[in-house]
Amino acid sequence: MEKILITSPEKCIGCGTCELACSLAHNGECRPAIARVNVFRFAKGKNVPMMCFQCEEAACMAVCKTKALVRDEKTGVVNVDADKCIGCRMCVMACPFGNIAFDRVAKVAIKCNHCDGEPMCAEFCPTAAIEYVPADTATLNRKKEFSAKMKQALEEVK
Amino acid sequence: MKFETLSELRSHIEQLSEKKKPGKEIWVCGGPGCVASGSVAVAEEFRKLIEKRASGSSGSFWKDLTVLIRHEDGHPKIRTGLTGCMGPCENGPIVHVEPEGWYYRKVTPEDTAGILDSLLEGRPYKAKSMYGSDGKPSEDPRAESIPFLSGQKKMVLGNMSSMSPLDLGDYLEHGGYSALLKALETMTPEEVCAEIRESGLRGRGGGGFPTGVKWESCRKSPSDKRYVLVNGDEGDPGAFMDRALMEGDPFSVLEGLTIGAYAIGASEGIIYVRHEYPLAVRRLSNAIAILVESGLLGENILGTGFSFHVEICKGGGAFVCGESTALMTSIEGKPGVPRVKYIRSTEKGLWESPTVLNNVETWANVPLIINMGASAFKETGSPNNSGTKVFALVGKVKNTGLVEVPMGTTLREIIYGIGGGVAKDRPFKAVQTGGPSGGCLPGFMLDTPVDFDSLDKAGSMMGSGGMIVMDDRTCMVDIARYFIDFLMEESCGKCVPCREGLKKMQMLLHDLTGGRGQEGDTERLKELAEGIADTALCALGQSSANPVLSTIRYFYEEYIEHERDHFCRAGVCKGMFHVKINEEKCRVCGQCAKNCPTRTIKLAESGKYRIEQAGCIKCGACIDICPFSSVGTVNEVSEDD
Amino acid sequence: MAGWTETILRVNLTEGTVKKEALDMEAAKKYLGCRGLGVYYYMKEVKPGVDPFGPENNLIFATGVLTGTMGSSTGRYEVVTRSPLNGVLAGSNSGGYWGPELKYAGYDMIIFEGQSPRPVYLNIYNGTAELCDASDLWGKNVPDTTAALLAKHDPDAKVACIGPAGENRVLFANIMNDDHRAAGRSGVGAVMGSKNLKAVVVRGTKGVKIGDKDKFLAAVRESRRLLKENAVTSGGLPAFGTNVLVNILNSVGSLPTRNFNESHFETADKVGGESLAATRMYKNKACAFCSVGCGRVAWSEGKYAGEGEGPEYESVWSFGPDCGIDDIDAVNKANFLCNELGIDTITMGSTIAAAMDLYEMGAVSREEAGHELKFGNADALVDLVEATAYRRGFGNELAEGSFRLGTKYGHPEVSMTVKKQEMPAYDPRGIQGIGLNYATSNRGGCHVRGYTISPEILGLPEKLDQQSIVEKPAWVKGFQDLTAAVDSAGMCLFTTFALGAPAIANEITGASGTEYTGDDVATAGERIYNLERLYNLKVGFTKADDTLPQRMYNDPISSGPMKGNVSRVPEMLPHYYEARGWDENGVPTPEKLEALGLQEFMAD
Amino acid sequence: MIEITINGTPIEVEKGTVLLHAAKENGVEIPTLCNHEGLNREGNCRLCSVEITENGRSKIVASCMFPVTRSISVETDNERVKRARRTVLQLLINRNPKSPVIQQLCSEYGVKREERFALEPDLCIRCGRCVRACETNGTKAIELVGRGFDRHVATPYETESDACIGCLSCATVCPTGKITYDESPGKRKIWHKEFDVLKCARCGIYFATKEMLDWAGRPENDRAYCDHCQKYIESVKFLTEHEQNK
Repeated sequence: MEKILITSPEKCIGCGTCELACSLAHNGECRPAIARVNVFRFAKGKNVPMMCFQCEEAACMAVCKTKALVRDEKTGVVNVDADKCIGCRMCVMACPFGNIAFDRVAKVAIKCNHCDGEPMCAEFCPTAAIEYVPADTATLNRKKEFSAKMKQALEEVK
Repeated sequence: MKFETLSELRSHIEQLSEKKKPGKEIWVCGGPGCVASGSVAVAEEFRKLIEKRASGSSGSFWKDLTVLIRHEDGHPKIRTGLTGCMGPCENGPIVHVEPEGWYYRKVTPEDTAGILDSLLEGRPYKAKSMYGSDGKPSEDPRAESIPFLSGQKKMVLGNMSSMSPLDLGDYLEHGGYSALLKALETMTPEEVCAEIRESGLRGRGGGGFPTGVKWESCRKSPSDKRYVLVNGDEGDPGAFMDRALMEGDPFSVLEGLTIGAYAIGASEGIIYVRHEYPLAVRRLSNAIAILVESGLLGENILGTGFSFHVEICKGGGAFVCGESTALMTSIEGKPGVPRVKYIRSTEKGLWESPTVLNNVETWANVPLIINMGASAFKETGSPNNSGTKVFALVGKVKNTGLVEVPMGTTLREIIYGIGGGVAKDRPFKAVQTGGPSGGCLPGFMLDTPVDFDSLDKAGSMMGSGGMIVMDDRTCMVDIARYFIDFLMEESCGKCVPCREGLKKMQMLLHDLTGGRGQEGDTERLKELAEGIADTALCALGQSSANPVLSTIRYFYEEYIEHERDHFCRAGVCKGMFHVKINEEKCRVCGQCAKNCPTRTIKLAESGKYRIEQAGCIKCGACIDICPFSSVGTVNEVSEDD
Repeated sequence: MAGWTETILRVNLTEGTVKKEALDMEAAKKYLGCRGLGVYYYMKEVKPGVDPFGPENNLIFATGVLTGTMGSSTGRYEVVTRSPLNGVLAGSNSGGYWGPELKYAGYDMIIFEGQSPRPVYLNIYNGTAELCDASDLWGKNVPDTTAALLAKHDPDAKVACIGPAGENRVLFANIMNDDHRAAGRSGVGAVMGSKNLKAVVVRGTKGVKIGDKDKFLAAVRESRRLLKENAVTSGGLPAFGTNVLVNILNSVGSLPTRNFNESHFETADKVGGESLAATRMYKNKACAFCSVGCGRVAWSEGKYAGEGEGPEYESVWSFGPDCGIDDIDAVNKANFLCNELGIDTITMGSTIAAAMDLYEMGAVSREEAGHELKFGNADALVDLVEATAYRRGFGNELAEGSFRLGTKYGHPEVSMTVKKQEMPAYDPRGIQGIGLNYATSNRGGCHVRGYTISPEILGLPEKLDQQSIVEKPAWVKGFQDLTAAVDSAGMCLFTTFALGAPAIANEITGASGTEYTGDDVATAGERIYNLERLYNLKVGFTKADDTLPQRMYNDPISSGPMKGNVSRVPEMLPHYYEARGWDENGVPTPEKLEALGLQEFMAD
Repeated sequence: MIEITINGTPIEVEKGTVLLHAAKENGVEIPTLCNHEGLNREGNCRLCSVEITENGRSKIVASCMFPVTRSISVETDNERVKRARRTVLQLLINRNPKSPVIQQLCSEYGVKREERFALEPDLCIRCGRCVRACETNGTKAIELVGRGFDRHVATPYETESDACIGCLSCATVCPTGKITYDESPGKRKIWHKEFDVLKCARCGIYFATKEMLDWAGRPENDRAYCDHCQKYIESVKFLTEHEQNK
C-alpha cells in the first residue's frame, strides 16, 4: 500500500532532528540548510514541520523539461533523477510551497523522496510529529486537509 | 501539355519514338568549363547564323542563352542550343553535331559558319577536330575515334551531349519518363525496390551502400511519412559530376527521385543543393515547375493516386553538409552538423521519419535500371559493382574533364587511356581518388580496378568521383597537408577527434613541410590519424585521416625524408631542397638558363649548365622546363655546386 | 577530522579585527570541544589571574565535536572566561540553537580578545564575520535585542546576547541565546558586557561532516533507544521539565528552603513541575536535536503576568522555596525577567534569599532594601530582580552576589556559596554526594558539574543512599569527569540519565570518524577536570576553598525526612583527593598530570 | 531483451538501450564528458568510445549513442578502447589543460599535455551541454557558432540575448567549469547580460531573476520569497488557519 508522510504540528517540539536526519540521509552531513524537511518555530511553543506534499498535480514536475522529476507510480512520490537535472531551477521557481530547492554544490534540485520508503525524519522524530503511515482514507484526508488549507490560503493571497 | 493519365503519357511517348528525328542538331556544350571558355558566344553565333539563313522566320527565342535555340521553320531543319557538360572540359568550348556524332574542340564564334557549312555539306570540320589517339586533331571527329570519348561508356551522361536541360520535350524524346511510366504501370513499389536491389546499384556518393537495400529498409520502417532526398551538396575540391548532372540533365534526376518516392512510399522529396550551384538550382527549379505543369509531379500523378512533391533546399556550402546526417539537420533548419548515426536514416532520418538519401548520380541511374532491367544494367561494370561511375578527372593529366566509365575500369585505363597520360609526360606519381578524405595511390597500384571494394582495399575510396592525377613534382606530404588544411577548414567542429585532431595533424604536417619535422613525427601522425579514424563522429571525420594514412602507406620514404632530412624530393616544400642539374643528362639546350628568373644558371667549365646555389630561389622553373629531366632536387649541395 | 569545521574565529575587540584560524586539531581530539577545548585555549593564551573585566581576559564561545550533529541532544556550546563572580575559570554551558548554528557557519569556536571602545556586536553569515555598531542596542533587554537583530539580519539567524545585567556588570549576569537559553552561571555575561560586546549573531547554511555515517547512525539509534527507554528522559523531563524535581526533593527532605534555614517547603507543590504543566504551560520545547524536550513554554498571570520559557527546577527553587515563596506567577515572572535581563536565576534567587535572611535578622533595613524583605515577599522578589539588572537601589548590592552582600552587612554566613558562587537546589546536608561535588566543583557552588542527584535521588544508574558517604568520593569523581566529557563533546548533560561513556564514545566515534572508547571519553573528562583545577590552583584557590558554608556543617536540617543531618564533606574530601590522584592538599600529582597528558601545564 | 556480452560477461538488455546505460546498469563505468542524462545525446566528446564486435568485425562506437538492437559483444576497456580514449584525452589536454575533470581523466589514462602541440588554454571542450541545456529549457540563448577549430559557444552576435533568463543551467551542466558568471548583491551577469536578482523579502538572500520566475510562470503576486522562506510563509499560513479553525 502506498504510504505517506503526515505531520502533526501539535506534537512537534521543534528539536529539528528531522532536518539532520534528512540531510544525513541524503547528503551524508548534518546540515539543516539542505534538509528537505524544515521545522519552523513560533511563539507559545508552536512548531510546524514542513515537507513536500507530493502534490497530485505537481507544479515542479510540470515545469521540468528534462523529466528529471518523475513520479514513482507505485509510491506516489515525485523523485528527482539527479542525473537528468540540468539545474535550471524552474521547479524551484514553480513550487508554490517552497518544497523543492536547489543544491548549488551538488548542482541538483532536491526534494523529499520519502528516503525511498524509509523516511529518516519519521524514524527519528522523538514525538511522532512526523509519521510514515499507510495512505488509507483517514490519513489521506488528514494530508489533504493540511495541504488543502495551504492551497486555500495560497489562493487567498493570489 | 498536361498528362492526366498513364495512357496519355504512354501514347505521347509512343508517338515520339515513331517520329523520325528531324534534321541536324548542333549542340554547344553549356558545361561550366565551356561556358567559361566562351561557349555561350558560340551558341549565340550559331543561333544568329541559323536565323539568318532560315527564311523569314522569327521562331521563339528565349532570352536566356542557356536555353535551347530552336528553329524549325527553315529547311533543312537545324536545331541548335546549349547542353549540359559534354566532358572534355580542357578542350572547350565543345560543339557536338548530330546525327553525325562529330565533336569539335576549342570552337570560337569564327568557326561557326565553317561548322554549319561543313554540316550541310556532310563533311567534318577538321580544323577543330578533337585529338585522336595520336594526340593530333582527328581525321574522323566522331566519338569512337577520340580516345577521351571512346574510352568512356556514357550511360548516365548519355543524353547530356545532345539535348537541352531545359526542355521536358527533349528529355521525353530521349526516352525520358518511360521508366516512371513503366514503374507506375507495371510494377509494384516492392518490385521497384527489388529491381534496384537486383541491379546491384550502389550509392554513388561514395559510401557504396546498396541502394535497393536502403530503399527496402526505408519502405519497411513503419511511418506515415517518408522522405526521399537528393544529396547535391558536392563539396570535394575539383569535383563537378553532380553539378554536371543537375545542370545538364535535371529531369533524369527528378525522374529517378520520383521512381524512388513511389518505391518507398514517400510523398515528399527534397533536393539539397549547395548555394554555390545557382545554375543547378535554376535548372532544377525550372524542371520541377515544368513537371508540375505536366502532371509528372504533384498530386495524383498520372491518375495513379501517387502524389509526390519536390522542393529544393539550398545549403550553405559547408563541406560537412554532404554528410548525410548533417545534410538532414541542415534541411531541418539547424546548423549542418552531423548526428551520430547508429540508427539508420532509413528508420529515423529527416524530421525523425524514414528517409532515403541518395546522391544525384545514384538517382540518375534509377530510370536507366528500370528501363533496361536489372540484369541488363548489371552487364556493365564488374561483379558487385554494376553500372558506370562518373569521374572528374583532373590534375596533371593531359585530358581533364568529366568521364564516365564502367565500374572495374582500371586507373591506368582512365588516366592513360581516357586522360592521355600525365601532362608533359612527366613521371606519374600518384592518383588521388575519393575527394579530400580519399587516398593517394602510387604507380604500382595503377592496375587497380576502379570500384568500391578495390579502392577501399587499396586504402583509398571511390568517393563521389574526384580523381586527381599527380606527377613527380607533387610532394605527397604537402598533398596531405593541403587536404588536411582543407578538411580543417571544413570540419564542423562537433566532435573532439575531428576538431582537435585535424588541428594537431595540421600542426604536424606544417612542421614536416616547413622543415621543422622531428624524429617520430611520421609515426605520431599515423597514430593520430588512426585514432581519429577510430573515434570521429561522422564518416567525414573518420575518413579525414585517409589522406594522411594513404600517403604514409605508399610514400613513407618521402615522409621520412621530410622528418629526418628536412628534404622534399618533389621540390615543393619551401627551403627543403636544392636544385641541381645532372650534368650527365644535360644536353645543354639552355632552356633552364633562359627561364631562370634570377639568372643563376650558367654554363660551367664542364660545358654543362650549372646552378649557382647562392642565387637560386628554388622556384623550380628549370625543373619543369628541362625537356631531358636533367634538373632535379637534392637534399644537400657541396661547396663546388 | 569530521565533526569539526576545523576553523575558529579570533576577534580582537580592541583592534576591531576578525580573523579565521585553523583549529588545533590535536587539542580538539584531546579535549572534545566546548568546555574542554575552551579551557585549553584559555589556559594556553591567557596568563593566570587577569582581571576578569580587563581586556586581557578572553571570552571564548566553543562548540564540541558533536554540536550540531544528530548525536543526542547536541545543541550545546560553552562560554569560557575568568569569572568576575569568583575568579575561577568559568565554563557556562547552554543549549538552544545558537551553538549548532555557529558550526553551520563554519566555526568551532570564537575567541574574543581585548575590549571594544564602543558597543559592538559580531555578525556572522557563513564565511563573513564582522563587528557592527551596537550603540542602538545597548540598554535593550534580551528579547528586544534579539528581535532587532533578526529584523536587521537573516530571520533564521541565531542570537546570543547580554541583557542590561551584562552591560551593568552584574557579577552573575548571563549570556542568553535564542531568547530563552542561558549560559547562566559564573557571570560570563558581565565579562561580555565589560568587553562592550552586546551580541553574537550567527547564520550558517553549511553542514557538519560525519566521519562514518553508518557507525554514527547506529550509535544514534542506540542512544535514542536508551533515551526512549529511560523514565527520566522520556517521561519526567518531557512532561514536567526539570521542575519535576521540586516535589521529589521536597519529599526526600532536601529542598533547601528559606536560604537553607530549612530543607522542606510545605507548599512546594504549588510551584512544582506538575502545577506548572497543569496551569501555566503552553507546551514543552526542545533544544536543537534533543529527543527529551525538557524546555517549558509557559506564562504567568495576574500582576505578574508574563510569558517566556522555563522556569527550570533551579530557578523555581531559588525564587520559590529558597525565598519562601509559593506563588507560581511570581516565581515564573522572576524567571522570565532574569531571562529578559540576562541574569543567572540561581545566584539571583539565592542572593535575594540571603538578603531576606539579612533582613529577617535585622542586618538590612527596610529603607536599605526598599522592601519589607521578609521571606515570602513575592513583590519584593520581582522588583529586586529588575533592580539588580539595572543596579538600582538595593539591587546594586544584590548585583554583587550573596557573598559580597553578606560580607558587606557583616554576616558572611548568610551567603550559601562555595567559592563565592551560590549553591543550587539540593541540600548537601540531606544528600552527601552532591555536597562533596559542590565543595570540589571547579566553578564553585554548582550541581551540573557532577550531578550525583542522579544516583542519590533518582536511582540512575543505580540507587545510592543519600546519606551514605563511603562510595560518594568515587561517584563524585566519576560524575564530574563524565560531565566534563559530555559538556565538552557538545551533548546535553541530561542524556547521561540514560547514556554512559560507551554510548557517548560511540556517537563521537561515528561523528568524527576517529575511534573513541568509553575509557577515552572518561579520561578526556578527567583531563579537562584536572586542567580546570590547575587553573584554580594557579590563581590562588587552595584546599581550604574546597568546602561548604559553615551552616552546612553546623546547623542540622531542622525538619522533614532529613532532619538532624549535616554535611560530611570534610570526611569525604581526603578520599576524594585520593580517588583523583591528588595529593593531600588537593594538588594533582605530576604522575597524574603525566598520565592525563597535561605535562605542559605542570606547575612552574 | 537482447543478450550481449560486456567485457566477456553475458548480460541481457532491453532492445534500444544505449550501451553506456547497459554498461552502467551492469556496474561497468564508462567515462564521458558530453553526455548528460537530462539532455539529448550527441556523442560529441567520443570519450565513451567502446569496441563492439559483430559477425567477427570490430569497430569503435560511442557507447552513449549506440543502441543495442542486435546481439553483439562489447569491450569497454581493452587496449584499442584505451587508445581511442587516450587519443581524445590527448587532444583535450592540449587545449584544455586547466580543467580539473580533464586533468583527472588524463591522469587516469596516463596522458600528459604535449608542449609542442599545446594550444592556448581554454576550459571549453565544445561538448555542447550548455547549449543543449539552454535549448532543452526552451530559452535557446546560446549556440555553438563557428566551424571546426573555431567552434565555440556564444550568444547570437556575441552580445546580450533577450532569450537568456539567467537560470545558470548552462553553468550547471558545464563539465569543465568554463561557464562562469558574476554575482554581486542583487546582480547577476552571464553571457554579456546583467540581471537583477530578486531579494527574498524575509531572509534577504538574492534568489532568482525576474526572467526565471517569468519563464516558470510564477504568478506576479507570489514572488516575494526564496524557497526556504516560502516554506516558512506556508507554515505561518497553516498556523493562522489552524488558529482560526479552533
